[in-house]
Amino acid sequence: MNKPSLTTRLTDPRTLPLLITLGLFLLMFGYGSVAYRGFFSAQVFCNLFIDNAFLLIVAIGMTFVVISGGIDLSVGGLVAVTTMISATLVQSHHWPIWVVTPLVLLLGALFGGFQGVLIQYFRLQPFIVTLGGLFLTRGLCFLINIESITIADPAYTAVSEFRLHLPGADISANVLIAAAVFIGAVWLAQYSEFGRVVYAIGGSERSAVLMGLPVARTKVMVYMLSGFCAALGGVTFTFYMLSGYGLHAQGMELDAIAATVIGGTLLTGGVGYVTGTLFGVLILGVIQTLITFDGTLSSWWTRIVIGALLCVFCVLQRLLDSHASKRRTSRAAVGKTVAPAVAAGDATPAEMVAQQH
Amino acid sequence: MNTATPEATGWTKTLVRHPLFLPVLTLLVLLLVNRAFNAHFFHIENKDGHLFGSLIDILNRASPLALVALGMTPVIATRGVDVSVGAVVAISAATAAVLIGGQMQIVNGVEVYVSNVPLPFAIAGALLVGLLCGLWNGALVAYVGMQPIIATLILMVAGRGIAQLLTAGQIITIYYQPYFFLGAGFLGGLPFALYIVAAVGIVLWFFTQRTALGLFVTAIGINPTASYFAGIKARAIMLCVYGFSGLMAGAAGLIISSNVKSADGNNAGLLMELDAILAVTLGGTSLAGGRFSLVGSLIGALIIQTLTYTTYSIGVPPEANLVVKAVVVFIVCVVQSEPMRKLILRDPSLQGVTR
Amino acid sequence: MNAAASDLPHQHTGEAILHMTGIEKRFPGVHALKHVEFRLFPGEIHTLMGQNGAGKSTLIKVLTGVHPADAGQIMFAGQTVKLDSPEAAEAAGIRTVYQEVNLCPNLSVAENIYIGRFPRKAGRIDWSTLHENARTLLATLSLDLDVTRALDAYPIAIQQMVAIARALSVDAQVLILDEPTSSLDEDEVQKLFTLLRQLKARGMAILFVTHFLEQTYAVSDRITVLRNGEREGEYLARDLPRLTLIHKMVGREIDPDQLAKPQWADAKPGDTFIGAQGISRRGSMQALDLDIRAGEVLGLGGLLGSGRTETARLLFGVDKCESGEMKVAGQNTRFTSPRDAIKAGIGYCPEDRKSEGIIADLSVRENIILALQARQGLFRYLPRKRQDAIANDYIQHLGIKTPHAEQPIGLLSGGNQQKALLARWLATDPKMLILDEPTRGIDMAAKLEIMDQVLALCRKGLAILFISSEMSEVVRVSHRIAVLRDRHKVGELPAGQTNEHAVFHMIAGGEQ
Amino acid sequence: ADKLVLGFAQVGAESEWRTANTESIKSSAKEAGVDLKFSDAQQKQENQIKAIRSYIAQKVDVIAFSPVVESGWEPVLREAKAAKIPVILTDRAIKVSDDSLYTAFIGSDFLEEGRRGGRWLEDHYKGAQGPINIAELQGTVGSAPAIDRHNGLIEVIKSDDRFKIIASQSGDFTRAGGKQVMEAMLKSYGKQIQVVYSHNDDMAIGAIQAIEEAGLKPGKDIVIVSFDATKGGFQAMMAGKMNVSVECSPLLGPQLMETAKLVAAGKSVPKRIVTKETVFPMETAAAAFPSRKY
Ligand SMILES: Nc1ncnc2c1ncn2[C@@H]1O[C@H](COP(=O)(O)OP(=O)(O)OP(=O)(O)O)[C@@H](O)[C@H]1O
Ligand SMILES: Nc1ncnc2c1ncn2[C@@H]1O[C@H](COP(=O)(O)OP(=O)(O)OP(=O)(O)O)[C@@H](O)[C@H]1O
Ligand SMILES: [Mg+2]
Ligand SMILES: [Mg+2]
Repeated sequence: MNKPSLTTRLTDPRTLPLLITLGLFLLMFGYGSVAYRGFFSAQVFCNLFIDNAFLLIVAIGMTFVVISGGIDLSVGGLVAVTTMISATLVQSHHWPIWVVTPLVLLLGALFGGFQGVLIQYFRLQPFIVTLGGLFLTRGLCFLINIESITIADPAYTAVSEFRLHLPGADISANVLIAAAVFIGAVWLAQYSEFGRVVYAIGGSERSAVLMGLPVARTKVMVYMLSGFCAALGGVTFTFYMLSGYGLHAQGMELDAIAATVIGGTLLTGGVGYVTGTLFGVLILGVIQTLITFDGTLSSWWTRIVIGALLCVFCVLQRLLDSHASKRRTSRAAVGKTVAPAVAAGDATPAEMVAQQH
Repeated sequence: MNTATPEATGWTKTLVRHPLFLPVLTLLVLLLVNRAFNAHFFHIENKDGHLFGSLIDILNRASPLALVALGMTPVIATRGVDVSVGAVVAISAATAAVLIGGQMQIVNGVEVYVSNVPLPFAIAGALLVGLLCGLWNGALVAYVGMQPIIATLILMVAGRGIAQLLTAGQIITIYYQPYFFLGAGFLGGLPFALYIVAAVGIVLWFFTQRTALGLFVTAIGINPTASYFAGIKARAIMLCVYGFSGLMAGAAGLIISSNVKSADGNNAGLLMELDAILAVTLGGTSLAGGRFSLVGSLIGALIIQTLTYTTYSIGVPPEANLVVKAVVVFIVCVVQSEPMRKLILRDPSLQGVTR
Repeated sequence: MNAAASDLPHQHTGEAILHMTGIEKRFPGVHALKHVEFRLFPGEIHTLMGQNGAGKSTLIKVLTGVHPADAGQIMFAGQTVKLDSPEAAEAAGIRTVYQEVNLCPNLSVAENIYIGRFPRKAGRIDWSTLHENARTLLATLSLDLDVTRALDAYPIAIQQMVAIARALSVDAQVLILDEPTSSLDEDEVQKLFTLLRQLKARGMAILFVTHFLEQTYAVSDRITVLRNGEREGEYLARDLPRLTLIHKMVGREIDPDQLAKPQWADAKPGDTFIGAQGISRRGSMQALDLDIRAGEVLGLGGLLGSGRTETARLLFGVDKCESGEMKVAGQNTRFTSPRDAIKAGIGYCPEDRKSEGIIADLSVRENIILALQARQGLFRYLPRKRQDAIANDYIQHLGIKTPHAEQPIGLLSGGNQQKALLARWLATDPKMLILDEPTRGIDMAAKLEIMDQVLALCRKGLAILFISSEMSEVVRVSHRIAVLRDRHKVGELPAGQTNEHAVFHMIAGGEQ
Repeated sequence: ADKLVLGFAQVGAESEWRTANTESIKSSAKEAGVDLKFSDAQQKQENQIKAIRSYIAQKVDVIAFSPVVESGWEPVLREAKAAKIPVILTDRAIKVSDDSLYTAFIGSDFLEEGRRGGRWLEDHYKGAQGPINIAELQGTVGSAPAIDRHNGLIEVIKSDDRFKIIASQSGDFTRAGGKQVMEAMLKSYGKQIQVVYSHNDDMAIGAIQAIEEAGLKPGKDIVIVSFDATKGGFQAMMAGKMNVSVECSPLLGPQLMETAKLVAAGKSVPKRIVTKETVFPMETAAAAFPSRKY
């Protein structure tokens, strides 16, 4: 049986972008360490996680949506409305944290599911539906309260100020939550039926239907997952800011999409890794950190650099892709015939497989 | 069951099936809602040769969006999308402001407003920058082969940075009087911006009806490979289509900056891309490419502007503006959706309702 | 047309596992299934036959819940069922390989086979078992693939085999194969048939669709013929002579021998239209000499993957030649895009009609005038009257079956789409046509019509490059045949010496 | 010794006032020989928090920032305190439970500014008949200047029942926002509006455009009270379209550098440092204009 070598694995157009992202991250971090005093420290590295935990969580939800071939523009609004609802319930109604948190998570998932239903059953474009979702969630924030609400609840403050002391650095509760989400997402993508069906839908939705896969359910669930992640992102954002505000997380949907794409996920769907998204988020974080460490660059350079990075990555993906399709046409991969079919005897193929295990 | 050809069915059904039926209906409903709240809504008065009134106001305000939506329509028809238009609006506004100049000069104690470069150059410069942005997008899509949403996302992300780079992060105020004519001037009683929209509309109409552009764009949108095999210059057309979208965003940037008399890299044209895509979709053009409707996009832009106007004028708190917009988007999209249309058209008891 | 159940031939005494009655299905402008009855018994191979557009695929899709039926009843295993999605059909024990290869190109081979029922360990997908199972299963089809590679790394034929493997991966009560053999070579077909016979012996009910008479008679126990969406009848294969079967399918008399007769007695080729000298492209074609004259059909012979389509793409400028020279009508030429080729008077009907040929949502009219308009350019827009005239002319001339010229072409059946594509090129008044598999997935009568058209065009002085996997068709229409193997030309059979045996001999030539 | 390192997290570049503020800080840092680490949060609080956290990691000597909103600063300021880095607020205050989280606050007294605006109105309408209808264009919702300028006005006019605020909406401190809100207000209230009380000049300029487009004369038909006294505001006043602009100086760079140096040297500074400001009615505008720096 032919097994692919490590090098073919690594240069596979589906994994190569991931490696490049990783390499780029190391390069940027390395550059910062050399160029700026105090950059090379465990705390700066951990700050990347502390400051971007919520983005990571949101981007992970986005990754699933994008792999399924869709897009979710509502996440930023959903984060904001989550902070708003949490803050209102905690401050004005004095609900305890352990009631508020599950409630907002449920609401987020339900809202995602609602969008999923519109997309799946009414055959609407994800772009338009989630754009409506963005308007709706942002609008709802301002209906709840147009001002920012500070949370003074001791439980929230405690979580917010919780620090796990690692040697040389501290991490916040948000980082722990994000880590759990990350591990769960990797498991979901690689080891669960649901995850593989998401990839199948992204590869070819029509085929997935004809293969008898639960496409409708999975698609709705993907948007539910994204809604859930956005709400969880909102919860962590609430811990981060200790306030609820309708203008929180503005444009976060763009950051999440950018992180996903830089992480090697194709917006056409079907290809992508959760790990890639992690590094996408870290790259965005490291750019910001570099710019603050430099202290003389104007903030608009952040945008220009991210745009340039997106550009480089996408051109790269294109190049890899056309290279791969060239290789495809050269048909190096056509298998060779082995033992004749009769060798199977009377057993059906399915049984043969069953007998072996 | 209705499998009969359109000729065999009643005129109501033909009407209901017309792709522009819903957009027009939505617009009418919105206008009537306004009329219900404001008796003077349809009233147009003539003040020193200028027409004033709510309708004129809506038309005027909708014109930048209408331009961008017109530019976006062919892009969407080729199965693309241009999410960079908002950023291009900002870039073009910044260019115009920088070219015209943000400084007022005091000569002998009297303020005079001068332009750094002659006005036509400033306008051409801003349009050119818009066009270049569009061509950049088009080149990425047509020649590099990127997905449209990503190719234009690049400029969307970087564009506002570029606009701020141009203005060095400042909000540049424009003092040069003649420039204001573009966005706030009147010609023959009507706002000048309307003439720009009309001119663009006519040019586009000519290109889609009197040349094969409409056919080619639709063909590319439905099946790019097959179109290429049939000998259509698919890449060149895509390049032009994106270039045109950029140009229109540039024009909108001019109108907007002239209207607010300043260029703000951060806020000019904010969320414009979303509104434009929405306008095109509300007008009945599918984001999946193929058949498109220019008139539909214009109506879509009017719907969005009327909606904004409505929420302000009927006293919906501005906070609720976004919610109302979202609800209208959901309703229109759901009603327009294939399953819903089928349901409505198939069930005879519902036909009265939709008429 | 509704034969009473008692009219049906009986062989099996048991209950039908599947019994569809009174099935109705309409698409916009098309009545695809008219009160169709169909039954399937355990332990039989039942072939569904009919011309293009007869409704075979539609019947299958109604059965598996892809399209909801407008009316009718489905009995499965003795009970009335309502299968409203492929998912439900799979769950009920119906495995289907649809006409188009329907797998996910981005997933690995193993995943494509097992997705939906992955082996698990401790609640998670057990990847090593999965890969092991996939390899074992593929071995029964004599395939040794790297099952962890993405499916799109493999050619269409292999993908088709993987699709079949997926259907076999679980013991089902009913197995449906809609034209599984159209992209397989003889060897692979035989392997498939061996397997089908084994499955039949174990009591599985198999529904099979093909256009190949040989294959039908090789495996079928029973044949149901559809015509124009109606059930023409159900027959035991051994009781149904071939000629009768063809008559039933087309509703008129066709002599199958007609297919085999070479038609080239009266050919009078003119000057060389295209002359290629050593054209090649890395990874696609080795240096190739080819010349095609006006008024002749040059056939390309070769096996699957021998490079016929690549040759066509080089000649049409889809792929750029990396070396070699090409003369068109005596002039040195270099095509860098299909446009260049079209300007030189060449037309190309691609192998993959759906993705490279038709523009599905455009009308038949627009599809027909498209190439002409593209050549004329943006500004010389054909007036609508002229468009209508051209479209209606060809619809009539080529006998394209469509309700009207404004019907979206995607709603036509395969054969009619092919004819419309032919019309697209004829409208440009070409000097040469490249036809890659114009007869693939097309029924007998339509095949004959297309081939007749080819011959007629040739008589009018067109140069034609004809590609088909059916060697008999190539032999029938071609004046000369260039034979390819492994992406290079191994020889050429001159006029008068073309026959199937000679082609195969030449292909095999270098082997020993 | 080493140069003093100051990390400054700016709000953004949302108005002319803000750019003048940025300019002042940058140039006075250069003059004072301070190594300035400047970052611009693009009006996003999370960006400011990130920047502050990064300054802590960089171990700068002093952190200063101009908060986007009042709330939500506690965790990161606690980190700064733990790292023993003094924090100076500029321009806007914050709400914290623990005052020791920052060392000093340099900035205008917005409440006082609001009162000044109110007092000017009382002065202007001395002896006039009521009711006097005010339309208020608020700044970014939840920001300190918006809240205080509103409260300052209320404080002054609540004892005078001729004044009535008939409409109040946020224009987000931007020109476009001011214009849009003003248009809406003119639609719903029309000529009832006698006074526009705009929380900054940019919004006021937007409002002036809206008023002109509605066919009314700003400065005459509608009295315009505004804040900041930027160049744009002065031009409007000189053109007779704006009646008064209450100064709010963005030029706090020198004061900031001075304070930062004191703080870094461990000297004590007053907790509240108010910038020196005045009121510019339109009559004095032309005379004062040439000496304006922003
Ligand atoms: N989704 C669809 N929408 C509209 N019409 C359709 C659709 N699918 C099939 N048809 C029409 O229904 C008829 C039957 O098509 P079907 O695909 O079942 O034929 P078939 O017998 O499988 O032919 P072939 O041998 O070419 O595969 C044709 O006229 C076809 O144009
Ligand atoms: N894995 C693949 N993915 C995409 N296209 C492929 C793949 N494998 C082969 N093809 C394409 O399929 C076509 C058929 O290949 P080729 O031209 O070599 O064979 P052929 O002699 O025309 O045989 P046939 O047409 O019968 O397959 C070619 O255009 C080739 O590029
Ligand atoms: Mg079929
Ligand atoms: Mg081929």
